[in-house]
Amino acid sequence: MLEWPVLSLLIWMPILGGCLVIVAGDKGDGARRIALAVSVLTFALSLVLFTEFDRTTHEMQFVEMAHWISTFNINYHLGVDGISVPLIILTTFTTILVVMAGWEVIKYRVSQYMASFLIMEGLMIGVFSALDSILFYIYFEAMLVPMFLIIGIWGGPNRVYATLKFFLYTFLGSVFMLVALVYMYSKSGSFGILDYHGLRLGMTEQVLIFLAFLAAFAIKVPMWPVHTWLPDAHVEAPTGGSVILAAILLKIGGYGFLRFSLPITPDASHSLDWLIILMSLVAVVYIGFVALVQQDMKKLIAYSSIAHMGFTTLGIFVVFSILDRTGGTSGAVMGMEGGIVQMISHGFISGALFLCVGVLYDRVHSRQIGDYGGVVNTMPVFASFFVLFALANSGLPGTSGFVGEFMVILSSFKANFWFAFLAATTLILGAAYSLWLVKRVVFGKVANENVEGLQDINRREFLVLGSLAAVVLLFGIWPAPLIDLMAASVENLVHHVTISKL
Amino acid sequence: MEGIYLAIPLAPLAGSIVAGLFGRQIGRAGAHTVTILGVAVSFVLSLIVFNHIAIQGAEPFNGTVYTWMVSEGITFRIGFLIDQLTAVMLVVVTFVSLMVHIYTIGYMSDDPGYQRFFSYIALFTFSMLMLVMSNNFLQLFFGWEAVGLMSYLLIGFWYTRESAIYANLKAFLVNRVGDFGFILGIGGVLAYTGSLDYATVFGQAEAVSRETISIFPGTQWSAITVICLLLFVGAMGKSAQMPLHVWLPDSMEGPTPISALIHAATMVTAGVFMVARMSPLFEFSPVALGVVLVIGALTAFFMGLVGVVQNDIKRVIAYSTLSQLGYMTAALGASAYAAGIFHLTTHAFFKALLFLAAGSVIIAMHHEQDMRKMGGLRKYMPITYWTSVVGSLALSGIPIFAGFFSKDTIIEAVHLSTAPGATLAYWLVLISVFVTALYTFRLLFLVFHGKERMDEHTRSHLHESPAVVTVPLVMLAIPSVLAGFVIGPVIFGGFFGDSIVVHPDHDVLAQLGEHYHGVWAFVLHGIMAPPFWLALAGIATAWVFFYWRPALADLAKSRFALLYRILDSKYGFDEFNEFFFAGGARGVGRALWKGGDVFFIDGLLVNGSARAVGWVSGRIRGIQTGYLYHYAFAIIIGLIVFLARFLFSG
Amino acid sequence: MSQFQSDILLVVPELFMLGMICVVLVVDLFLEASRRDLTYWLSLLTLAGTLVLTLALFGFGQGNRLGFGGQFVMDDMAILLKSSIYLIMMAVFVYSRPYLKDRELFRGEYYVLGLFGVLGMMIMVSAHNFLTIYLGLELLALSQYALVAFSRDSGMASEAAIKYFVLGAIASGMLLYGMSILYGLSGSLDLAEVSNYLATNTDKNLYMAFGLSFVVVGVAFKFGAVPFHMWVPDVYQGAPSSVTLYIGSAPKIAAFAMIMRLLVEGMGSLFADWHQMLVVLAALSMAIGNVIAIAQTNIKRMLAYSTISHVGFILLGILAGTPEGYSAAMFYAIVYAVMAAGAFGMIVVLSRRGFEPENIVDFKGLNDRSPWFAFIMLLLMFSMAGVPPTVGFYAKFSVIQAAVRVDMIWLAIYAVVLSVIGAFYYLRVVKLMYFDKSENEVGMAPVTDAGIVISANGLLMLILGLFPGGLMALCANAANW
Amino acid sequence: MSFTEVVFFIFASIMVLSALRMITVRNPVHAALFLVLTFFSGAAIWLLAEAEFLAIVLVLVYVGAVMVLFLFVVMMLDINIARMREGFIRYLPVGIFVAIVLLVEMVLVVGASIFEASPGPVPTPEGYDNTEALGSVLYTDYVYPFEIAAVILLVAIIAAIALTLRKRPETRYQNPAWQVRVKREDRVRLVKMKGERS
Amino acid sequence: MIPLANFLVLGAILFALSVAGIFLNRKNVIILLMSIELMLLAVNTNFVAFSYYSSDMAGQVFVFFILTVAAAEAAIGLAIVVLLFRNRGTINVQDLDSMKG
Repeated sequence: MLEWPVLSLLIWMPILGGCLVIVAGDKGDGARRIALAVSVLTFALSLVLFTEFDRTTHEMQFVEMAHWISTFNINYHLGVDGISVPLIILTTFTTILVVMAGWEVIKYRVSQYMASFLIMEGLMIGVFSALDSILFYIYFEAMLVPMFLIIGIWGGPNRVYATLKFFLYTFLGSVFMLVALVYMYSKSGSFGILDYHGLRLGMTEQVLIFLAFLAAFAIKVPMWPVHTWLPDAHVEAPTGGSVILAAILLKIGGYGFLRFSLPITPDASHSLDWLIILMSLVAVVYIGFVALVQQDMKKLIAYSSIAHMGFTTLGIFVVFSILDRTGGTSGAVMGMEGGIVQMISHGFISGALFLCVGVLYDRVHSRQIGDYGGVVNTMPVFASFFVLFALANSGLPGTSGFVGEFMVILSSFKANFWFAFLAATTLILGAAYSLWLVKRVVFGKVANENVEGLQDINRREFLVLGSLAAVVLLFGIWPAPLIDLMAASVENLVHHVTISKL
Repeated sequence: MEGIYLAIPLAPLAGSIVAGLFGRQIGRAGAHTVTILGVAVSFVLSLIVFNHIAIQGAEPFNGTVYTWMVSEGITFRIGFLIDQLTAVMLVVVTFVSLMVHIYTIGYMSDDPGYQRFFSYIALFTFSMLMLVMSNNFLQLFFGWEAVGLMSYLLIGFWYTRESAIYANLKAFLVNRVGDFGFILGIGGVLAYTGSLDYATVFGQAEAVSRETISIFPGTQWSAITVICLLLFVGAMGKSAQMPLHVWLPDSMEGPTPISALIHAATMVTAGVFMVARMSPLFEFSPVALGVVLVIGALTAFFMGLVGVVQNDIKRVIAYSTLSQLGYMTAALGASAYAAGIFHLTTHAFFKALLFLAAGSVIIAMHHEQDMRKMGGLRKYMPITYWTSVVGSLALSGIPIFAGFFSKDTIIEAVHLSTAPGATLAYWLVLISVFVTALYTFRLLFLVFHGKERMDEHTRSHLHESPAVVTVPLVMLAIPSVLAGFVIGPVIFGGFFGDSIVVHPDHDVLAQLGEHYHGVWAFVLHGIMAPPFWLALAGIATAWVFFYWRPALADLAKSRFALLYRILDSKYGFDEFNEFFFAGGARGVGRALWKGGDVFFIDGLLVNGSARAVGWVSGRIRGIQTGYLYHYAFAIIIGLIVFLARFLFSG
Repeated sequence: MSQFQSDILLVVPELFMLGMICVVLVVDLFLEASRRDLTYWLSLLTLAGTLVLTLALFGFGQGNRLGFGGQFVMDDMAILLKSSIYLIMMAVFVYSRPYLKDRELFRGEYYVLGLFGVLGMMIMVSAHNFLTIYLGLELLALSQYALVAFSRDSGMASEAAIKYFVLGAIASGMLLYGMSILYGLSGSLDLAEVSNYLATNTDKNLYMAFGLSFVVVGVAFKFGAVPFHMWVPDVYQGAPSSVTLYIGSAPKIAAFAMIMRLLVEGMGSLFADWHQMLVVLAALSMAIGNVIAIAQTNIKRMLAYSTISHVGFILLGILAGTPEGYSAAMFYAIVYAVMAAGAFGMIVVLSRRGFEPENIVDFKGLNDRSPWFAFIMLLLMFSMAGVPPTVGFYAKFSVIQAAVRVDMIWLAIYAVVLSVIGAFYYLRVVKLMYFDKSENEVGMAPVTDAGIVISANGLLMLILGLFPGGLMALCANAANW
Repeated sequence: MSFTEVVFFIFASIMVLSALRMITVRNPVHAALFLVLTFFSGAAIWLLAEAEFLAIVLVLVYVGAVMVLFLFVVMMLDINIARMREGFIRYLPVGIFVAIVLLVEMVLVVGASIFEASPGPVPTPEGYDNTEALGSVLYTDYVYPFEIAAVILLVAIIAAIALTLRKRPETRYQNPAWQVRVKREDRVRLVKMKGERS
Repeated sequence: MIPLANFLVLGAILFALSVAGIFLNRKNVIILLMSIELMLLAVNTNFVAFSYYSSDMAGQVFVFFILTVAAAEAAIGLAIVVLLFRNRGTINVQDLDSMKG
């Protein structure tokens, strides 16, 4: 264990780096270079978490604690466990890609763009490492600000509607959570998340708190039916924004369920798990169908994100059905791990797909599927990546997309045949919309002179997509490191939720 | 031996990676050299393994390569199970693959995607090997999907052809429907046994057979039946059983070597292999076996019929493949796993042969595939012709040819089977013999005999294919003739050992084996049995209709117009799927999107509430009239309300 | 030291202020227009001096010191609120100078009346007697009436002034009527004695509550709570922006002090009664303020409605009726005053001769023209919306916390939902600044000193957002009932 | 009914009626005069309550100063009286209704017996002087408010001047700043001229 | 002697009248100002009465200050009226609606 405050560094280095980038200004490459340097440094530092992490315990590690607002007993309390470490590394990794992806494309106010992403990065790491609920909430909300600007400033034609919708939707959900946190503070006198885990609550209280958390996290995930902000936000956001949104922001919802809903309100989660599972399964099936008919590539990927995140929530909440059905928790850990793996993997894959769309968009300035066709003829290398990521998106074994889905389906079979049945429809639907997209965009004859004039990806783009491809394949072929990282924490969580708080 | 086992799949993989990533650097010759080398190494090693396991009778190998992941104490491994079944498959796969590799040099010589193609087929070989060598369900599924992926990529190899990229999408999706069932089956396996390793799972099969599962409230179904049926759905997808067969004919859009390798010899048999591999499970579920049997028999018959009316040379063979897969499946359903695998093997040889021969014809015809524009090719392409004859005879089940032994065993086994639906199945597979012979020889007569119907330009360029094409034909023709003679040890000699488990109650092959007195006796018995005569009848019919009196064919076509239409439209599966599933899915998607998302959630709830707030805002700002007395009035009313509160509460 | 001397000692800041006002008044009389900056500097000096005196003479944590027979009180709350008022008023003066100069309003009277207003606020904050409360209130109010009408050639300003005046006078009348009833029953004007009376004569509480109702109307008016808010939008819009800046910021702190003194210190025993009234006021204020603000196009008017909604939040803290709630409300009031000073200040400092960003659309493309000030405005807007990590969040957080603590969860939920609705119009400002392109490319940047101060003001939103503990602790200590 | 009560009711009636007229008459001058009458009656009632000084002050300050100021402004501004009452009748019912509701609510409370329970007026001792009593507390106990009141008056002066003082070109006014800073050179011009030769 | 309630009821009536006056008067701002003066008179009457009945000087002192403030208020109010008239040419309350909504 290291002596210096790794987590604080991880949070504040990019934020301060972002300020530095602003100072560097828009002239020349200064802003870009600093941003890249900062993001690479942060990523390197985050690897420390991976290497130094003690996989045998579920206790929080790299803990930092300082008094912050004594009036309310709010502390600057940081720490990570096996659930948050992968998400933090995902964050730092993705940020590098986003910085690189925006290198040439962003011409308007580059410094602000880069700074927004770096600040986002710091805040997101903060979300994943906060152990004080108010600290968490602050990071959680503060993220909205840079994202709001990213979509609004560098977004597409309908960006204002999209970004306002994004902001207000999320804001609306999160305020309920705030009330719940405050309520628990009034019960426990603490804002510590770990203190809440042990806080005894009555059933009505739990249900209300659970619903409050649900409002916050379901919107973030997003779960059906509060998902409609996502397609709009994705479509309008610049490529980097979409990537961050899909790769990390959505994960915060899942993370919230794991960190808050389940351990704080286990009994309410137990009695209301049908709701989550219903919403998840509807997301998988309903959204799968909706994704099928999208004409806009980003919208299609956005809808597929919703469907995939349905797996995450299903995996996380299937534990109680297993408990009810079999009387034990065997299989629950797998579901939850599957949910987390799905989050990580979806981060890579959807990020990669958005980057792919970005590559096309930068050249043709259209996201409509109908404006493409036969891209493989002019961009063979790009086409290979695109096909790979589309296949990963449809959960092909050997890619990371498979692992989470596989684990969740296996686990949900234990809970209920129909859960597994409906979840498994994604095999068909996911393949249908992913590959139909590929068929229409990548394959076929060269559709028009725009496609005719396409240049294949340059070295920078190759590096970005290539590194993602490597990761996607690596975790598909060998997910063990990822799962080992989280196993102890997830097992503890499953154990925790089976103990009633009543 | 472990090193050899590992080398078998990795050799083609290495070839594939080199050819795929560095294709431009190593050039065409480099690409085919490296991949063929890889597959050849693999083939040689497979022979060694076959010798080691099957002939010398070494203990099956069951070992781990690496741990994929550990979750909740359940270890998911990548590992190999090398037993007799695997050994057979290894040889079949690597042999056919090697032949196809060699053949491809000639077939694809003008194609710009040469290196890519070699990379793909080598990668396919790797995937298929991983599938057959797997010792657990996870890796099985990996291979399963990987071969599906390669099939997808190869069908769509000519990606600018609209029909090709339609076909590959269709193939992948239909396969996914199968995988849907398959993964659920795997889920069931894990749920009931707590493991995905074959050894553990099969060990608990009996225990699982006593469990029940409640899928619909109030019903209790045998868990193992459910699992087996789900797994079989996967097999139906991959092995193209009705109604999931629709992708296979379309997959002929891919280059012909692919049709031979993937869509005849290897990948499509994965389902058969898988069911055989799962025999310890299926044996506990008579219901599942019955379903398998009937589905197989139905496929064998109905798909064969369609083959009779096809005019595209590759499609005829494709429907033939469907029909033969039906046979194999029926064998599985009859618990004659060994017979199924046996037919799988012989079929791999002669069907690959037929496809490659067809490919040879197609090359000669300048990529014309319509048989109505062929005829009389015999004299231009003798090697192709004669190898085709061998293939056709084998396919029709004429004694001493490989197909005869395997098919006859299946028919007999089905005859003996006591599984539900066995009688129906028997009649279906029996009549299918006639159908098989009919379409096979129809093809032969139309292509190689009769009038030369091609245009002058084509005719002038007709010539026999080069050696890289003909050598594989000959190489494949040899086992097509001879492979049947191993029937004794393979079917009745306990060749498969413990790799296939058959419940004594329905061990039809053992019953057959009681009457087995050597190969020639079997042949003799075959000549006197109905299948042989049916086959002859089929050949004769083909001769009459398509050689002797071609006009009769047209007459029959008009006389049985309805039947012809049904067959010509392949029972309408495609139209139905296109309309109901594809169109239905799009319709549902559009309805949910426009109605659910855009109208209801976004329009009504989200924007609706925003609009409502805006509307309310616009309305109540009217309170602020700007008039001082109204402002004062508000104050007064406020005061009055406050006061009234006290009066009423006091 | 005699009683009188010690009494005098307590009001030294007030006396200093008054003396300095006279100095400013007289000096200004003899200044030429071109050298009027001296008045400005003297005014700042006055405020700074008062601040120093206040802090130097009175330290936190020394308890309540009453003077003049209980008419004056110096306690932690007084010190804290007064200091905030001085600081905010200094910022107000700094922001206003260029604006006033451009509009030929740069006259000594602005500063003199402004300082009189500050004196009024000081008196209100320290008042401990109905009489002193009333007089402080009137001193502030009269200064404000005059300031609103200060732009003598503006019809809007005089209309706003007359509305403000008439309604203010009515509210004062009601306040007085209430006080008369309270006085009649309790026989005293002193808050401590009234409180005492209430505690011992609970049978009279109903009648006291009758007087209380009038008092609540009076204070609610000063605060601008619905339905006594009608003056707010019109006055904010009509008054010259520099005056809006004045009215919209520090006086809220004084109004808060007044409400605390009257309701909590004086009539704490009637909690059940004013609690109910404040619930109604708070609920209506949050709803009406937030909802109508959405429809506004004039930014001053929009901010006026936003003020109303913020008042609802402050009331939410007060009506919790716990020290926590009071300290939360105090924190909110101070933070709000700072935010409002920044927001209105931004309108003022970005004005030029002949141009005033009066409509929201005038902020279009500010990020292109002046990214730094767009950022400052962004901080202010997000702070008003209550988005972390700006301090506005902690303000909302603490009042909600207080409400939840007393089991008013539904009101808390109601409040947060309305704050989401409210976030919309703040975001719209950000949207215009950042997402839209401006029609004219003229740069928008304030002069140096105002620019520096407003930057500090905006950054304070962030700094207090990162380290809110100190101010919160001060408020918690000050709210010691 | 004692004499004082009779007097009270007489003045109270005058007061209420004149107040009523004040809010209903058409002419603002008349309204102002009715208000004056109200104030007078009020002063009389205050006398009954032994607030002699305040009664006098009311008359002096209000009638003598404030109302004169009102009248001055009313007359200064040229107001079209004919239009002044338009719409009055239309709002009358609402106005009456509101006023009556308010009145009922207030009277129900203030008319309650609880207010009678107060000790009641104590007879004043010999030589008691209301003015003196008021004066003595004003400059001692209430010196702080008293000073504030002074400041308020100062504010009123400044405000009134600041708002209404206009520099008309034709008006002659003094500029104190200029007056103070005037130098000898500004006023005195030394002219050198040849001496008269005598 | 006169019951205290009489004074208070008188005050209440005056108060209600002033309120009615404010509401009914829609033409002349000056009459609004007069109504306010009437309201203050009502308040003052209350204070005087209370002061008298409780023999407490504070009430009268309060009245004294109210009178002072009212005078100051009247001065400022009338100044504003004058200003208004100068700027708008009217003191008609119904015309003062340039800001609304």
